[in-house]
Amino acid sequence: MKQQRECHTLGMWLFLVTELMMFGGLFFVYSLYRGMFPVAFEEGSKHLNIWLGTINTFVLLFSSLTMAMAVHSAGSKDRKWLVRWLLITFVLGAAFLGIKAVEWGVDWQEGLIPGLNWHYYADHPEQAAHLLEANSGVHQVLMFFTIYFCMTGLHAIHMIIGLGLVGTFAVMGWQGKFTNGNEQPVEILGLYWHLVDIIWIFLFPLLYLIAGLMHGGGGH
Amino acid sequence: MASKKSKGQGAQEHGHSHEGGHAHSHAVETHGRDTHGHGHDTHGHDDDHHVMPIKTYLIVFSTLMVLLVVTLLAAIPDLGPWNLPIAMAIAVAKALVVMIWFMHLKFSSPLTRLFAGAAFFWLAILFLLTLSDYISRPWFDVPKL
Amino acid sequence: MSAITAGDPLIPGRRSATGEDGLPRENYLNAGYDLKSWFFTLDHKRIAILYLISLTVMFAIGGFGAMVVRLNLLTPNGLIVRPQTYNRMFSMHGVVMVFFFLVPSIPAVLGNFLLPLMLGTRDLAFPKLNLLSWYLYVVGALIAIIAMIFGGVDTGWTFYAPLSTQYSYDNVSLVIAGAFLAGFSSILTGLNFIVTVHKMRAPGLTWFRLPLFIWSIYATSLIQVLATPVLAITLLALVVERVFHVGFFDPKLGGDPVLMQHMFWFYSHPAVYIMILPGMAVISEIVACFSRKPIFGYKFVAFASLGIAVISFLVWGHHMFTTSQSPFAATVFSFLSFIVAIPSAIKVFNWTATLHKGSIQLTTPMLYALSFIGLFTIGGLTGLHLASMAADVHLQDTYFVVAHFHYVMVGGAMTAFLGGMHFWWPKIFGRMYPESWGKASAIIVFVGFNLTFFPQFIMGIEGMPRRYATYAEEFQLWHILSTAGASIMGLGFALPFTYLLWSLKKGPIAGPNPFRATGLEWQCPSPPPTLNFEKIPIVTTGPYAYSAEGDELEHAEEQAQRAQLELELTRLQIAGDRVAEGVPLATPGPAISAVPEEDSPRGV
Amino acid sequence: MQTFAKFPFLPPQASSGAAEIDYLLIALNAVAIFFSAGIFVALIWLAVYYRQGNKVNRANPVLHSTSIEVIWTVIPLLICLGLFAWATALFLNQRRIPANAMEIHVVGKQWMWKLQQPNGRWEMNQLHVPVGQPIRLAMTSEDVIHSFFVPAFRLKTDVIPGQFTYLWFKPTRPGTYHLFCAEFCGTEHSKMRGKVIVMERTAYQKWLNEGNQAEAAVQVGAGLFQKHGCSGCHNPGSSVRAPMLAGIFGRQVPIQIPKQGTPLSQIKAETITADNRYLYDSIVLPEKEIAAGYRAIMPTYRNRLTNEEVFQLVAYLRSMGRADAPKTNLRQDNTNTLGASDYEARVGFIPENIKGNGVGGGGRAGSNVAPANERTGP
Ligand code: HEA
Ligand code: HEA
Ligand code: HEC
Ligand code: CUA
Ligand SMILES: [Cu+2]
Repeated sequence: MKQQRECHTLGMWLFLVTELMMFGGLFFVYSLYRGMFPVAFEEGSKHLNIWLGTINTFVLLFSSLTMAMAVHSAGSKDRKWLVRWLLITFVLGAAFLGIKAVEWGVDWQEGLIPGLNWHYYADHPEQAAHLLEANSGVHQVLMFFTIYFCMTGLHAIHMIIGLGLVGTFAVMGWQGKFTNGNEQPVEILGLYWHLVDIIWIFLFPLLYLIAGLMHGGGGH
Repeated sequence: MASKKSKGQGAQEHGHSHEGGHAHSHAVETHGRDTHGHGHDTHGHDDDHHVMPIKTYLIVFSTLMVLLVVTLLAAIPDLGPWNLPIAMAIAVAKALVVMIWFMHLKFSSPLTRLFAGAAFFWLAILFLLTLSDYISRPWFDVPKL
Repeated sequence: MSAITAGDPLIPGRRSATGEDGLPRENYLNAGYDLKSWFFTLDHKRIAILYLISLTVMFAIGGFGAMVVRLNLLTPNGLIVRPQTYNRMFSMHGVVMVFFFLVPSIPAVLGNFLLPLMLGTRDLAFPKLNLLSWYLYVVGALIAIIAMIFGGVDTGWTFYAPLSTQYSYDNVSLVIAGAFLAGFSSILTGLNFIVTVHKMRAPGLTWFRLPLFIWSIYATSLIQVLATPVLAITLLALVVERVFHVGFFDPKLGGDPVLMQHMFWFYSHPAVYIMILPGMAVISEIVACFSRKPIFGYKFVAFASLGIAVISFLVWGHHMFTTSQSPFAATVFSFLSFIVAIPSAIKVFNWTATLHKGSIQLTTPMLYALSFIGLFTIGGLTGLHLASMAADVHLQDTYFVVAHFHYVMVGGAMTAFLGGMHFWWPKIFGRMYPESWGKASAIIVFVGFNLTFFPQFIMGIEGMPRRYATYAEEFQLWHILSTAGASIMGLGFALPFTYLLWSLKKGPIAGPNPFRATGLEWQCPSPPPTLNFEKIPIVTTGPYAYSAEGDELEHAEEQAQRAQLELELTRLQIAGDRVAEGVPLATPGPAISAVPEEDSPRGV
Repeated sequence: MQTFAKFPFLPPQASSGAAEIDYLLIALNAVAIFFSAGIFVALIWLAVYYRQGNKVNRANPVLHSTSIEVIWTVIPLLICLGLFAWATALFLNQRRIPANAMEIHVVGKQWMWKLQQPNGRWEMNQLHVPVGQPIRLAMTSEDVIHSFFVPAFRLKTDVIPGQFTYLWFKPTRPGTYHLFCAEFCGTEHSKMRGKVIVMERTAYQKWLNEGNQAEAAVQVGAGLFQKHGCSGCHNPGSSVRAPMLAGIFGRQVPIQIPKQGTPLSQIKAETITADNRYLYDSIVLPEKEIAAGYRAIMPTYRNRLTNEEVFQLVAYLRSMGRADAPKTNLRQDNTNTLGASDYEARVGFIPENIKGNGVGGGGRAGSNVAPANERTGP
């Protein structure tokens, strides 16, 4: 029913609005403290792996394309391709999370995880000395990493939910539930997926590229 | 209400005769969907959602890829205070591309766009008013100890 | 809405046959009795009832906290509890009353029940989401209750860091989790309402034919959707900081605790309008009905709601005048706080003007409505004291603030909730509440309320800080008065609780429209059938087709008729005949007409 | 500045700003009473006069009127603007701190106020001030947010950890007034009360110097610094490696918190503000926080000094280097950079980029750490 379709689309957009406001709060915290502690943020950013970040950006953008294609296939009642595109999206999403997990694993080993495992600067006093030199306390790098993990963590939670949905939709799509004229759920899932993508689009330069491509890079 | 964007599948007008001055009363509400109310068979072109050819998607994706490369390139030179605005401008461009084409904002009702815009507007409120505090704190600095 | 006939007039109440109990044979209440039919219902009306019950429980818990607080303050050194317990009590009181009672109250109960009825539709846009939001609410409430039983929380409802994140030993994280869930419940309700108002209006129901109730609820929903996510993220950040001992607000990391206040009030100031706007929604309907007049300046009132909703986002810094917020930002926020008073003033004046040349019936809902207007005015105007920076420096965090917000929240929103519950009680349950008890309780609440909270203005100005378990002796007199008032008010609240329950079984049958009101919701039987309307109505006129003059004539006629009847009755009695039952009054014609649903264009 | 205009329920006026605030409060009350009374009277009168059944003229009711709406929009708006302008002017005016204000330090701590007079005399939950003397309070908190509230001065400012807030007033009337903590700060928030005692100048001077205070605390402290051997380690020429203490107060200092069983060299450093509490603890509990890079060789003075003496020492430490130590932005001050030896002392080796800088940065190790936070403003 048309009215219902419109309701669902509008409802989903409203939901996305709430998501944006929620992430927006974090983005604000980020902006504020980056403005206050530029040196520390640059320093923190140097510990992120730009190349993994770039690959992940690519993966996620690509998954947006495949998701859009899935929506397209649902619209043209192409069951096979719908399922294929959804599966590809799923794989890409999983790849993103996998890469993210690798990054976090490295952070863990290096002791860059605030609250749980934070000893990088204790292990590397020369780094700490550099920070002191630059008038930036180690604790302000800690702040950067706290923000980093909150943002990427919340984003990852959204990815995980999205993955679950994409998987479910692939199965349901296989059963033909979206190619009988009822393609709207796929569209709505698409909206969600794209939003998660958009958030990453902002996270990437904000977190990884603070120190620039040349200074940051392969780990630290 | 049938004004702006309605794709004009004339059939939709039935019933609207009751609504007299309606069109003038609220601009917010002029979303022009086509209004085939009857069920499933019309979905191929319902809601304008699937008129986009695959080629468009590919073009959109290529644009995103180009922008990604630009993002990286822009991060190479040290542009001082300009690195951040440039990076953000590119990110906004990417986000807009995704929203307009992948998320079909281009074909959505003005109402949907309004809400999408509202989110950014309200975020701007959060940012601007809170920053107005932090930015202006030094203006009033009392001598430190 | 006056009847313009197009097709068969739908005469509700007569359609569905009446059962032995006098209520419609088929209504949403008797649609099923097993638990499943309640706990898995998708009917907006049943969900409203679920909310009503859970909210009442929460109100009683919050009220218990208030009672402990008031009793303890009878003596300067604390009468009954230790300071720590006192702190937990007022924190529990604030958290429960705000997050679990007043924010959901009117939208979740009356809004849920009435929105589809007023829009002439069968349900909300997302019935399942609606049920989900109730479950979120209940789970949140349970978590909060458990947390409060096992240890409580001692941060105040504002959860300021770093007290809440590093120094409190209580169950802060759990309570925050509860508030977080309640927040999501609130978001879902708002989202649902917005979509419903946009897409599900009956044919012909244009924006300016909407009752002001809808306008106000719509404005509320906008705030819920736009502000609550920021609360969610703030609460998450607090929990992260508390659990992992690193976070955004920790001064040891260079963080700024004041940032937490910014983020908290970005939600919580708009939230105070989440609480008052639905109250205003209710008042508009009641005042119109019992003055038998359309609301004066409909459009101004409607846009005032939206104006309040938008401006409410721009004033949060007025809670932070005494922090390290910069004087520049404080000036901006102060200015905007004065501006946000204007739409409220417009509303107050328009309601008052509506009474002019009305035909006023001082029924229970009307008494509540009038006390709302008066008390909200006092509360709002004392808000101006607080919006003035220089004065707020003295008044901030004193009992003046406590009095201010109870005047707007209890004298305003809570009173409106009670008024609304009485007004729509016959619609919801099909039976009348006892009118004289109702009036008595309205008056008791009014008197008790003023006695409780007016002394608090005075102590506040004298400098009595809030959240004090013990205090300097000179304030004792005011505290005693306040506690005395609170017990009267407690009685005033317990009364409706009792007689409304009583009326569920014993109240006289109300009929579809006991108050001869004109809203669409009065066109269906009381209680309404599960699907609300047999035929989706077509709306052709505005919401308040009242006429005080005509009503007076009718009223005079009725009086005459009644006199005539009485005369006849006496005559009959004299004749020794059996006396018949009183003759029911004629119900006025319906305002709607029906067309087959298939043809009805929807979603404007 | 006494005035006769006093709202009955206002607390005593005891500061130069109080009267002005009272005028504002009275005006606000007048507006509130005027409109509330107006609305109440209107409601009651209308409800009675137009009650159902009362035979009065109800013909041609006005249902909307833009001109009326404009009137009752504009009048409140003007009132609001007027009140706003007044209150804001007053507020901003009162934020301007006179140059001759005498500074008193306030530390809020769960659940007590610690206040220190300019001469170093400490008080708990009591503040003595001379009448007529502008006073500037520099306030910070050791734990949670508190709020310094003196109703008789009509003043209140939050006391926030990690930053300083300021409050100034000029007491105008001798007497004893309430001091409240107005921001909820935990269990004993309501016990975090004190007194502000406004005294005549002579009485204040007498009070200030009474008891052991014959000599100002700073002088005494300086003597103690010599007498108890502090200077032996902490003076520049000393052979013991101990931090230089000039200008330490209020700075960010890197410290290590010893953990049992862990060598000091493996404990990460963190930075805290060298506030009164820190200085106090450094003397009484030196093993609690170790200045990063140093050995924990400083003896404790717990039982060797009285509390009073420790405060006097702290007063002296606070006064040390006041004149020569840079007070403002340390970051632009290159002379204050760490010297190579300081680095070596701190972290065990000399970093590449400063090799050859010579020995010793002259300044106290760590003195270049940014004050408070590295706030550059967004
Ligand atoms: C329902 C809730 C509600 C509502 C509607 C309001 C309404 C207003 N509030 Fe209130 N407020 C709270 C709930 C509410 N508040 C709570 C809970 C707190 C404390 C939170 C805490 O710290 O725990 C608080 C605290 C609070 C403060 C901070 C105090 C402090 O901590 O220092 C301020 C400061 O500006 C303020 C201002 C206002 C203003 C200007 C309005 C305005 O919107 C009022 C507008 C209404 C009118 C003005 C009356 C009608 C007008 C007329 C009859 C016409 C005449 C008008 C004029 C002449 C202008 N409020
Ligand atoms: C909706 C909001 C709401 C409501 C309705 C109330 C209602 C009341 N409040 Fe509350 N109050 C707040 C919101 C509210 N309050 C908030 C937000 C705070 C700030 C908290 C903080 O500082 O963090 C506060 C703080 C607060 C304080 C200040 C505490 C302090 O600072 O130290 C006081 C003191 O008097 C007080 C008193 C009261 C009283 C006497 C009532 C009375 O109106 C209550 C009357 C109700 C009852 C007595 C229960 C009714 C009984 C029944 C319905 C019977 C049925 C039940 C059974 C049979 C089980 N409140
Ligand atoms: C045996 C030598 C010695 C003596 C005597 C001594 N100190 Fe220290 N002091 C140290 C050393 C070494 C440190 C650094 C390690 C530490 O923090 O414990 C230190 C640290 C301090 C600090 C902290 C400085 C910082 O940078 O954080 C203060 C303050 C201080 N001393 C004051 C005093 C005072 C006051 C006295 C006299 C009452 C005194 N000291 C006596 C050796 C000494
Ligand atoms: Cu300190 Cu309250
Ligand atoms: Cu507010």
